[in-house]
Amino acid sequence: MKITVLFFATLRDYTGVKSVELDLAPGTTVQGLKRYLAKTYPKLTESMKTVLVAVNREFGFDENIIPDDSEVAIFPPVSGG
Amino acid sequence: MKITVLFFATLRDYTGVKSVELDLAPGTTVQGLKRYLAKTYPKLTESMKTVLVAVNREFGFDENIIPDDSEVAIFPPVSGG
Amino acid sequence: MMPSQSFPTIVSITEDEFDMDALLAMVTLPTTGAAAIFTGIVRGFTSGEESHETSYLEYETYRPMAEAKMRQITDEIRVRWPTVEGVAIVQRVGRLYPGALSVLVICTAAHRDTGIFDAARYGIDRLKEIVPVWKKETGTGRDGWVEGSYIPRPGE
Amino acid sequence: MMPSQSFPTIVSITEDEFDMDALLAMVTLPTTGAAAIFTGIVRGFTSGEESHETSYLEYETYRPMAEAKMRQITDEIRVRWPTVEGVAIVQRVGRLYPGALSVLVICTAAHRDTGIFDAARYGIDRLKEIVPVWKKETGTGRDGWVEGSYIPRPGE
Repeated sequence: MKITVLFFATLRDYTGVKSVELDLAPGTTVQGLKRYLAKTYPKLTESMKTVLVAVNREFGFDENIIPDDSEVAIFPPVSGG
Repeated sequence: MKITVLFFATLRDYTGVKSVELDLAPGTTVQGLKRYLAKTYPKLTESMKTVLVAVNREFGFDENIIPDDSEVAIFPPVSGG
Repeated sequence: MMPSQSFPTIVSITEDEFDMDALLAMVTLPTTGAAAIFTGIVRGFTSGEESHETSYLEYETYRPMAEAKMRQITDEIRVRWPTVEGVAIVQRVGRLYPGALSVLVICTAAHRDTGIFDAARYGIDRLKEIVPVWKKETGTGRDGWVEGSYIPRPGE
Repeated sequence: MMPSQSFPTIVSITEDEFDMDALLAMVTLPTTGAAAIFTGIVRGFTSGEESHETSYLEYETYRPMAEAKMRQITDEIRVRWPTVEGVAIVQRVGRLYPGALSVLVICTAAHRDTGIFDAARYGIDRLKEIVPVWKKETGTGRDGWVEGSYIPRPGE
Protein backbone atom coordinates (compact mmCIF):
# COMPACT_ATOMS: atom_id res chain seq x y z
CA MET A 1 0.00 0.00 0.00
CA LYS A 2 1.06 3.57 -0.60
CA ILE A 3 1.08 6.30 2.01
CA THR A 4 2.41 9.83 2.23
CA VAL A 5 4.43 10.76 5.31
CA LEU A 6 4.82 14.43 6.28
CA PHE A 7 7.51 15.62 8.70
CA PHE A 8 7.26 18.76 10.80
CA ALA A 9 9.51 20.84 13.06
CA THR A 10 12.46 18.86 14.53
CA LEU A 11 11.40 15.77 12.58
CA ARG A 12 11.75 17.58 9.28
CA ASP A 13 15.13 18.94 10.37
CA TYR A 14 16.32 15.39 11.15
CA THR A 15 15.10 13.83 7.90
CA GLY A 16 15.87 16.81 5.69
CA VAL A 17 12.61 16.23 3.80
CA LYS A 18 9.10 17.63 4.07
CA SER A 19 7.38 14.49 2.87
CA VAL A 20 8.00 11.05 1.43
CA GLU A 21 5.85 8.54 -0.44
CA LEU A 22 6.20 5.05 1.00
CA ASP A 23 5.12 1.64 -0.23
CA LEU A 24 4.43 -0.51 2.84
CA ALA A 25 2.92 -3.90 3.52
CA PRO A 26 -0.86 -3.74 4.05
CA GLY A 27 -1.68 -3.92 7.75
CA THR A 28 1.34 -1.85 8.79
CA THR A 29 0.67 -0.19 12.16
CA VAL A 30 1.78 3.20 13.44
CA GLN A 31 4.36 1.32 15.52
CA GLY A 32 5.56 -0.47 12.40
CA LEU A 33 5.89 2.78 10.49
CA LYS A 34 7.88 4.32 13.34
CA ARG A 35 10.31 1.38 13.27
CA TYR A 36 10.62 1.67 9.51
CA LEU A 37 11.33 5.39 9.72
CA ALA A 38 13.95 4.95 12.48
CA LYS A 39 15.73 2.44 10.26
CA THR A 40 15.55 4.70 7.19
CA TYR A 41 16.49 7.88 9.07
CA PRO A 42 18.72 6.85 12.01
CA LYS A 43 18.61 10.42 13.35
CA LEU A 44 14.91 9.90 14.11
CA THR A 45 15.52 6.98 16.47
CA GLU A 46 15.66 9.07 19.64
CA SER A 47 12.63 11.23 18.70
CA MET A 48 10.46 8.19 17.98
CA LYS A 49 9.90 7.78 21.73
CA THR A 50 8.04 11.08 22.12
CA VAL A 51 6.90 11.75 18.58
CA LEU A 52 3.22 12.27 17.76
CA VAL A 53 1.68 10.64 14.73
CA ALA A 54 -1.42 11.76 12.86
CA VAL A 55 -3.17 9.43 10.45
CA ASN A 56 -5.45 11.27 8.07
CA ARG A 57 -5.41 14.29 10.37
CA GLU A 58 -6.41 12.45 13.56
CA PHE A 59 -3.97 11.42 16.26
CA GLY A 60 -2.78 7.86 15.69
CA PHE A 61 -1.44 5.36 18.23
CA ASP A 62 1.05 2.51 18.06
CA GLU A 63 -1.48 -0.28 17.58
CA ASN A 64 -3.52 1.55 14.90
CA ILE A 65 -3.37 0.02 11.42
CA ILE A 66 -2.63 2.59 8.74
CA PRO A 67 -5.20 2.50 5.91
CA ASP A 68 -4.08 2.42 2.29
CA ASP A 69 -3.56 5.83 0.71
CA SER A 70 -3.23 7.53 4.11
CA GLU A 71 -1.65 10.89 4.85
CA VAL A 72 0.50 10.34 7.93
CA ALA A 73 2.18 13.20 9.77
CA ILE A 74 5.05 12.85 12.23
CA PHE A 75 5.77 15.68 14.65
CA PRO A 76 6.89 16.57 18.17
CA PRO A 77 4.39 17.57 20.89
CA VAL A 78 2.83 20.84 19.74
CA SER A 79 4.04 24.28 20.87
CA GLY A 80 1.63 26.74 19.25
CA GLY A 81 -0.24 29.62 20.79
CA MET B 1 -20.66 76.20 55.46
CA LYS B 2 -20.98 75.97 51.70
CA ILE B 3 -21.13 72.78 49.70
CA THR B 4 -21.90 71.86 46.10
CA VAL B 5 -24.35 69.02 45.51
CA LEU B 6 -24.34 67.19 42.15
CA PHE B 7 -27.25 65.00 41.02
CA PHE B 8 -26.93 62.12 38.55
CA ALA B 9 -29.25 59.79 36.64
CA THR B 10 -32.71 59.41 38.24
CA LEU B 11 -31.77 61.89 40.95
CA ARG B 12 -31.15 64.61 38.41
CA ASP B 13 -34.40 63.77 36.66
CA TYR B 14 -36.28 64.15 39.99
CA THR B 15 -34.67 67.45 40.96
CA GLY B 16 -34.49 68.88 37.47
CA VAL B 17 -31.04 70.30 38.27
CA LYS B 18 -27.49 69.11 37.73
CA SER B 19 -26.08 70.83 40.80
CA VAL B 20 -26.93 73.22 43.61
CA GLU B 21 -24.86 75.27 46.01
CA LEU B 22 -26.07 74.90 49.59
CA ASP B 23 -25.31 76.79 52.78
CA LEU B 24 -25.61 74.35 55.68
CA ALA B 25 -24.82 74.35 59.37
CA PRO B 26 -21.27 73.19 60.14
CA GLY B 27 -21.29 69.58 61.30
CA THR B 28 -24.10 68.55 58.96
CA THR B 29 -23.89 64.81 58.28
CA VAL B 30 -24.69 62.87 55.11
CA GLN B 31 -27.90 61.79 56.84
CA GLY B 32 -28.70 65.43 57.58
CA LEU B 33 -28.10 66.43 53.98
CA LYS B 34 -30.37 63.64 52.76
CA ARG B 35 -33.17 64.87 55.04
CA TYR B 36 -32.64 68.42 53.84
CA LEU B 37 -32.76 67.35 50.17
CA ALA B 38 -35.92 65.25 50.70
CA LYS B 39 -37.58 68.32 52.20
CA THR B 40 -36.42 70.62 49.40
CA TYR B 41 -37.23 68.14 46.60
CA PRO B 42 -40.14 65.98 47.80
CA LYS B 43 -39.76 63.75 44.74
CA LEU B 44 -36.44 62.56 46.18
CA THR B 45 -37.99 61.20 49.37
CA GLU B 46 -38.44 57.65 48.07
CA SER B 47 -34.97 57.48 46.43
CA MET B 48 -33.22 58.61 49.61
CA LYS B 49 -33.51 55.06 50.98
CA THR B 50 -31.28 53.52 48.31
CA VAL B 51 -29.32 56.52 47.09
CA LEU B 52 -25.53 56.58 47.17
CA VAL B 53 -23.67 59.65 48.35
CA ALA B 54 -20.12 60.64 47.50
CA VAL B 55 -18.30 63.27 49.54
CA ASN B 56 -15.30 64.67 47.70
CA ARG B 57 -15.37 61.67 45.37
CA GLU B 58 -15.33 58.99 48.04
CA PHE B 59 -18.43 57.09 49.13
CA GLY B 60 -20.03 58.77 52.17
CA PHE B 61 -22.24 57.22 54.82
CA ASP B 62 -25.05 58.54 56.98
CA GLU B 63 -22.96 59.31 60.04
CA ASN B 64 -20.13 61.05 58.13
CA ILE B 65 -19.80 64.78 58.75
CA ILE B 66 -19.54 66.77 55.52
CA PRO B 67 -16.48 69.05 55.50
CA ASP B 68 -16.82 72.70 54.52
CA ASP B 69 -16.47 73.40 50.81
CA SER B 70 -17.21 69.78 49.89
CA GLU B 71 -18.37 68.45 46.53
CA VAL B 72 -21.17 66.02 47.33
CA ALA B 73 -22.73 63.79 44.67
CA ILE B 74 -26.05 62.00 44.97
CA PHE B 75 -26.79 59.06 42.69
CA PRO B 76 -28.46 55.65 42.39
CA PRO B 77 -26.47 52.38 42.60
CA VAL B 78 -24.20 52.38 39.55
CA SER B 79 -25.04 50.60 36.28
CA GLY B 80 -21.99 51.09 34.07
CA GLY B 81 -20.06 48.56 32.09
CA MET C 1 19.25 43.61 29.30
CA MET C 2 16.44 43.57 31.85
CA PRO C 3 13.48 45.66 30.71
CA SER C 4 12.17 48.37 32.98
CA GLN C 5 9.75 47.17 35.62
CA SER C 6 7.37 50.13 35.44
CA PHE C 7 4.02 48.52 34.78
CA PRO C 8 1.66 50.41 32.45
CA THR C 9 -1.78 51.40 33.74
CA ILE C 10 -4.47 53.00 31.59
CA VAL C 11 -7.72 54.37 32.95
CA SER C 12 -9.96 56.24 30.58
CA ILE C 13 -13.51 57.47 30.08
CA THR C 14 -14.15 58.34 26.47
CA GLU C 15 -16.88 59.17 23.99
CA ASP C 16 -14.86 57.58 21.18
CA GLU C 17 -14.80 54.04 19.83
CA PHE C 18 -12.12 51.81 21.31
CA ASP C 19 -9.06 50.80 19.36
CA MET C 20 -8.46 47.46 21.09
CA ASP C 21 -5.23 46.73 19.26
CA ALA C 22 -3.75 50.09 20.22
CA LEU C 23 -4.87 49.78 23.86
CA LEU C 24 -3.42 46.30 24.13
CA ALA C 25 -0.11 47.52 22.69
CA MET C 26 -0.04 50.26 25.35
CA VAL C 27 -0.19 47.69 28.17
CA THR C 28 2.26 45.23 26.58
CA LEU C 29 5.83 45.11 27.91
CA PRO C 30 8.79 43.22 26.38
CA THR C 31 8.14 40.56 29.05
CA THR C 32 4.42 40.25 28.24
CA GLY C 33 3.24 36.99 26.69
CA ALA C 34 -0.47 36.87 27.43
CA ALA C 35 -3.49 39.15 27.71
CA ALA C 36 -6.99 38.51 29.03
CA ILE C 37 -9.52 41.03 27.79
CA PHE C 38 -13.13 41.61 28.72
CA THR C 39 -15.38 43.78 26.61
CA GLY C 40 -18.99 44.72 27.26
CA ILE C 41 -21.18 45.08 24.20
CA VAL C 42 -24.52 46.88 23.87
CA ARG C 43 -27.17 44.19 23.33
CA GLY C 44 -29.84 44.92 20.74
CA PHE C 45 -31.99 42.09 22.01
CA THR C 46 -32.16 40.83 25.58
CA SER C 47 -33.87 37.49 26.11
CA GLY C 48 -35.05 35.89 29.31
CA GLU C 49 -37.79 37.02 31.66
CA GLU C 50 -37.38 40.69 30.82
CA SER C 51 -37.09 40.10 27.09
CA HIS C 52 -36.87 43.37 25.19
CA GLU C 53 -35.20 45.24 22.36
CA THR C 54 -32.81 48.12 22.89
CA SER C 55 -32.59 51.03 20.45
CA TYR C 56 -29.71 52.69 22.24
CA LEU C 57 -28.18 53.34 25.65
CA GLU C 58 -27.05 56.68 26.98
CA TYR C 59 -24.14 56.43 29.42
CA GLU C 60 -23.56 59.17 31.94
CA THR C 61 -20.71 59.44 34.42
CA TYR C 62 -19.49 61.45 37.37
CA ARG C 63 -16.17 61.62 35.64
CA PRO C 64 -13.60 62.68 38.27
CA MET C 65 -14.88 60.13 40.78
CA ALA C 66 -15.26 57.46 38.08
CA GLU C 67 -11.65 57.93 37.01
CA ALA C 68 -10.48 57.75 40.64
CA LYS C 69 -12.48 54.55 41.25
CA MET C 70 -11.19 52.96 38.04
CA ARG C 71 -7.66 53.73 39.19
CA GLN C 72 -8.52 52.23 42.59
CA ILE C 73 -9.62 49.04 40.81
CA THR C 74 -6.31 48.82 38.94
CA ASP C 75 -4.56 49.14 42.34
CA GLU C 76 -6.77 46.39 43.79
CA ILE C 77 -5.89 44.15 40.83
CA ARG C 78 -2.16 44.70 41.35
CA VAL C 79 -2.44 43.84 45.05
CA ARG C 80 -4.37 40.64 44.34
CA TRP C 81 -2.41 39.54 41.24
CA PRO C 82 1.13 40.94 41.62
CA THR C 83 2.31 39.17 38.45
CA VAL C 84 -0.06 41.23 36.30
CA GLU C 85 2.02 43.56 34.14
CA GLY C 86 -0.34 45.91 32.30
CA VAL C 87 -3.87 46.96 33.21
CA ALA C 88 -6.29 49.02 31.10
CA ILE C 89 -9.85 49.92 32.07
CA VAL C 90 -11.81 52.01 29.61
CA GLN C 91 -15.46 53.02 29.87
CA ARG C 92 -17.23 54.53 26.91
CA VAL C 93 -19.96 57.12 27.57
CA GLY C 94 -22.51 58.99 25.48
CA ARG C 95 -25.07 57.38 23.21
CA LEU C 96 -24.20 53.80 22.24
CA TYR C 97 -26.09 51.66 19.76
CA PRO C 98 -26.36 47.85 19.75
CA GLY C 99 -23.09 46.19 18.84
CA ALA C 100 -20.97 49.02 20.26
CA LEU C 101 -18.29 48.18 22.80
CA SER C 102 -19.14 49.95 26.05
CA VAL C 103 -16.36 48.88 28.36
CA LEU C 104 -12.96 47.23 28.13
CA VAL C 105 -10.72 45.60 30.74
CA ILE C 106 -7.28 44.30 29.75
CA CYS C 107 -4.85 42.49 32.04
CA THR C 108 -1.50 41.33 30.70
CA ALA C 109 1.27 39.18 32.18
CA ALA C 110 4.25 37.09 31.16
CA HIS C 111 2.15 33.89 31.02
CA ARG C 112 -1.52 32.95 30.94
CA ASP C 113 -1.43 31.00 34.24
CA THR C 114 -0.81 34.14 36.31
CA GLY C 115 -4.44 34.94 37.11
CA ILE C 116 -5.05 37.34 34.22
CA PHE C 117 -8.45 35.81 33.47
CA ASP C 118 -9.53 36.20 37.09
CA ALA C 119 -8.01 39.68 37.20
CA ALA C 120 -9.97 40.82 34.12
CA ARG C 121 -13.13 39.31 35.57
CA TYR C 122 -12.48 41.09 38.86
CA GLY C 123 -11.97 44.37 37.00
CA ILE C 124 -15.34 44.30 35.27
CA ASP C 125 -17.13 43.04 38.41
CA ARG C 126 -15.68 45.88 40.47
CA LEU C 127 -16.40 48.48 37.79
CA LYS C 128 -20.05 47.47 37.92
CA GLU C 129 -19.99 47.89 41.71
CA ILE C 130 -18.16 51.11 42.47
CA VAL C 131 -17.56 53.22 39.34
CA PRO C 132 -20.17 55.99 39.06
CA VAL C 133 -21.57 55.39 35.59
CA TRP C 134 -25.25 54.96 34.74
CA LYS C 135 -27.03 53.99 31.58
CA LYS C 136 -30.44 55.04 30.34
CA GLU C 137 -32.15 52.68 27.97
CA THR C 138 -34.35 53.55 25.02
CA GLY C 139 -36.17 50.70 23.30
CA THR C 140 -39.20 48.50 23.68
CA GLY C 141 -40.32 47.48 27.12
CA ARG C 142 -38.20 49.11 29.76
CA ASP C 143 -37.16 52.62 28.90
CA GLY C 144 -35.35 54.65 31.50
CA TRP C 145 -32.40 54.51 33.85
CA VAL C 146 -30.96 51.10 34.59
CA GLU C 147 -30.27 50.93 38.31
CA GLY C 148 -27.61 48.76 39.87
CA SER C 149 -27.92 47.04 43.20
CA TYR C 150 -24.50 47.23 44.83
CA ILE C 151 -24.18 49.32 48.00
CA PRO C 152 -20.53 50.16 48.69
CA ARG C 153 -19.21 49.84 52.22
CA PRO C 154 -17.01 52.42 53.95
CA GLY C 155 -13.53 52.40 52.45
CA GLU C 156 -14.63 51.12 49.04
CA MET D 1 -38.33 40.00 16.48
CA MET D 2 -36.17 37.15 17.73
CA PRO D 3 -32.72 37.16 16.17
CA SER D 4 -31.49 34.05 14.42
CA GLN D 5 -29.92 31.47 16.69
CA SER D 6 -27.12 30.44 14.37
CA PHE D 7 -24.00 30.95 16.44
CA PRO D 8 -20.95 32.26 14.60
CA THR D 9 -17.73 30.23 14.66
CA ILE D 10 -14.44 31.41 13.21
CA VAL D 11 -11.38 29.23 12.89
CA SER D 12 -8.40 30.62 11.04
CA ILE D 13 -4.67 30.21 10.50
CA THR D 14 -3.18 33.29 8.96
CA GLU D 15 0.11 35.00 8.19
CA ASP D 16 -1.50 38.41 8.62
CA GLU D 17 -1.86 40.65 11.67
CA PHE D 18 -5.11 40.27 13.57
CA ASP D 19 -7.81 42.89 13.45
CA MET D 20 -9.29 42.21 16.88
CA ASP D 21 -12.15 44.67 16.49
CA ALA D 22 -13.23 43.11 13.20
CA LEU D 23 -12.95 39.56 14.56
CA LEU D 24 -14.97 40.46 17.64
CA ALA D 25 -17.67 42.03 15.46
CA MET D 26 -17.85 38.79 13.46
CA VAL D 27 -18.71 36.76 16.57
CA THR D 28 -21.13 39.32 18.04
CA LEU D 29 -24.88 38.66 17.72
CA PRO D 30 -27.72 41.09 18.54
CA THR D 31 -28.07 39.15 21.81
CA THR D 32 -24.37 39.41 22.71
CA GLY D 33 -23.45 41.55 25.71
CA ALA D 34 -20.03 40.28 26.75
CA ALA D 35 -16.81 38.94 25.28
CA ALA D 36 -13.81 37.28 26.92
CA ILE D 37 -10.70 37.38 24.78
CA PHE D 38 -7.32 35.77 25.19
CA THR D 39 -4.35 36.83 23.11
CA GLY D 40 -0.87 35.38 23.12
CA ILE D 41 1.94 37.86 22.52
CA VAL D 42 5.52 37.15 21.43
CA ARG D 43 7.75 37.95 24.42
CA GLY D 44 10.97 39.79 23.69
CA PHE D 45 12.33 38.96 27.11
CA THR D 46 11.55 35.88 29.18
CA SER D 47 12.55 35.97 32.82
CA GLY D 48 12.78 33.18 35.35
CA GLU D 49 15.12 30.21 35.37
CA GLU D 50 15.48 30.09 31.60
CA SER D 51 15.88 33.85 31.26
CA HIS D 52 16.59 34.82 27.65
CA GLU D 53 15.87 37.28 24.88
CA THR D 54 13.92 36.42 21.74
CA SER D 55 14.69 38.00 18.39
CA TYR D 56 11.79 36.32 16.61
CA LEU D 57 9.72 33.16 16.47
CA GLU D 58 8.89 31.18 13.35
CA TYR D 59 5.56 29.40 13.54
CA GLU D 60 4.89 26.37 11.38
CA THR D 61 1.68 24.41 11.11
CA TYR D 62 0.21 21.25 9.65
CA ARG D 63 -2.61 23.38 8.37
CA PRO D 64 -5.46 21.01 7.44
CA MET D 65 -5.17 19.10 10.72
CA ALA D 66 -4.68 22.31 12.71
CA GLU D 67 -7.86 23.78 11.26
CA ALA D 68 -9.76 20.59 12.03
CA LYS D 69 -8.47 20.53 15.62
CA MET D 70 -9.32 24.21 16.12
CA ARG D 71 -12.84 23.47 14.92
CA GLN D 72 -12.96 20.51 17.31
CA ILE D 73 -12.04 22.87 20.17
CA THR D 74 -14.89 25.23 19.25
CA ASP D 75 -17.22 22.21 19.37
CA GLU D 76 -15.84 21.20 22.78
CA ILE D 77 -16.43 24.74 24.05
CA ARG D 78 -20.04 24.71 22.86
CA VAL D 79 -20.69 21.38 24.59
CA ARG D 80 -19.18 22.59 27.88
CA TRP D 81 -20.62 26.13 27.80
CA PRO D 82 -23.87 26.00 25.81
CA THR D 83 -24.63 29.65 26.53
CA VAL D 84 -21.57 30.76 24.58
CA GLU D 85 -22.75 32.53 21.42
CA GLY D 86 -19.71 33.28 19.26
CA VAL D 87 -16.32 31.58 19.21
CA ALA D 88 -13.24 32.63 17.27
CA ILE D 89 -9.86 30.91 17.37
CA VAL D 90 -7.11 32.37 15.23
CA GLN D 91 -3.48 31.27 15.08
CA ARG D 92 -0.91 33.40 13.34
CA VAL D 93 2.00 31.66 11.61
CA GLY D 94 5.19 32.74 9.89
CA ARG D 95 7.88 34.92 11.42
CA LEU D 96 6.67 36.92 14.40
CA TYR D 97 8.66 39.53 16.27
CA PRO D 98 8.33 40.50 19.95
CA GLY D 99 5.08 42.34 20.63
CA ALA D 100 3.20 40.59 17.84
CA LEU D 101 -0.06 38.83 18.66
CA SER D 102 0.38 35.14 17.89
CA VAL D 103 -2.97 33.65 18.87
CA LEU D 104 -6.47 34.88 19.67
CA VAL D 105 -9.42 33.17 21.35
CA ILE D 106 -12.75 35.02 21.64
CA CYS D 107 -15.86 33.72 23.39
CA THR D 108 -19.00 35.84 23.48
CA ALA D 109 -22.32 35.45 25.29
CA ALA D 110 -25.33 37.45 26.43
CA HIS D 111 -23.80 38.09 29.86
CA ARG D 112 -20.40 37.82 31.51
CA ASP D 113 -21.48 35.22 34.10
CA THR D 114 -21.99 32.52 31.47
CA GLY D 115 -18.53 30.97 31.66
CA ILE D 116 -16.96 32.97 28.83
CA PHE D 117 -13.77 33.55 30.82
CA ASP D 118 -13.41 29.82 31.50
CA ALA D 119 -14.34 29.05 27.90
CA ALA D 120 -11.63 31.35 26.52
CA ARG D 121 -9.12 29.86 28.94
CA TYR D 122 -10.14 26.37 27.87
CA GLY D 123 -9.74 27.36 24.23
CA ILE D 124 -6.14 28.45 24.60
CA ASP D 125 -5.26 25.52 26.89
CA ARG D 126 -6.63 23.05 24.35
CA LEU D 127 -4.96 24.79 21.43
CA LYS D 128 -1.62 24.35 23.16
CA GLU D 129 -2.41 20.65 23.62
CA ILE D 130 -3.80 19.37 20.35
CA VAL D 131 -3.39 21.88 17.50
CA PRO D 132 -0.36 20.98 15.36
CA VAL D 133 1.62 24.21 15.42
CA TRP D 134 5.28 24.55 16.40
CA LYS D 135 7.49 27.52 16.96
CA LYS D 136 11.19 27.88 16.40
CA GLU D 137 12.96 30.47 18.45
CA THR D 138 15.84 32.69 17.40
CA GLY D 139 17.49 34.79 20.10
CA THR D 140 19.97 34.51 22.92
CA GLY D 141 20.19 31.33 24.88
CA ARG D 142 17.85 28.74 23.52
CA ASP D 143 17.60 28.81 19.76
CA GLY D 144 15.64 26.09 18.06
CA TRP D 145 12.29 24.38 18.10
CA VAL D 146 10.18 24.81 21.21
CA GLU D 147 8.71 21.44 22.09
CA GLY D 148 5.47 20.96 23.97
CA SER D 149 4.80 18.20 26.43
CA TYR D 150 1.19 17.14 25.91
CA ILE D 151 0.57 13.63 24.58
CA PRO D 152 -2.97 13.34 23.17
CA ARG D 153 -5.02 10.27 24.01
CA PRO D 154 -7.09 8.30 21.50
CA GLY D 155 -10.14 10.31 20.44
CA GLU D 156 -8.59 13.71 21.15
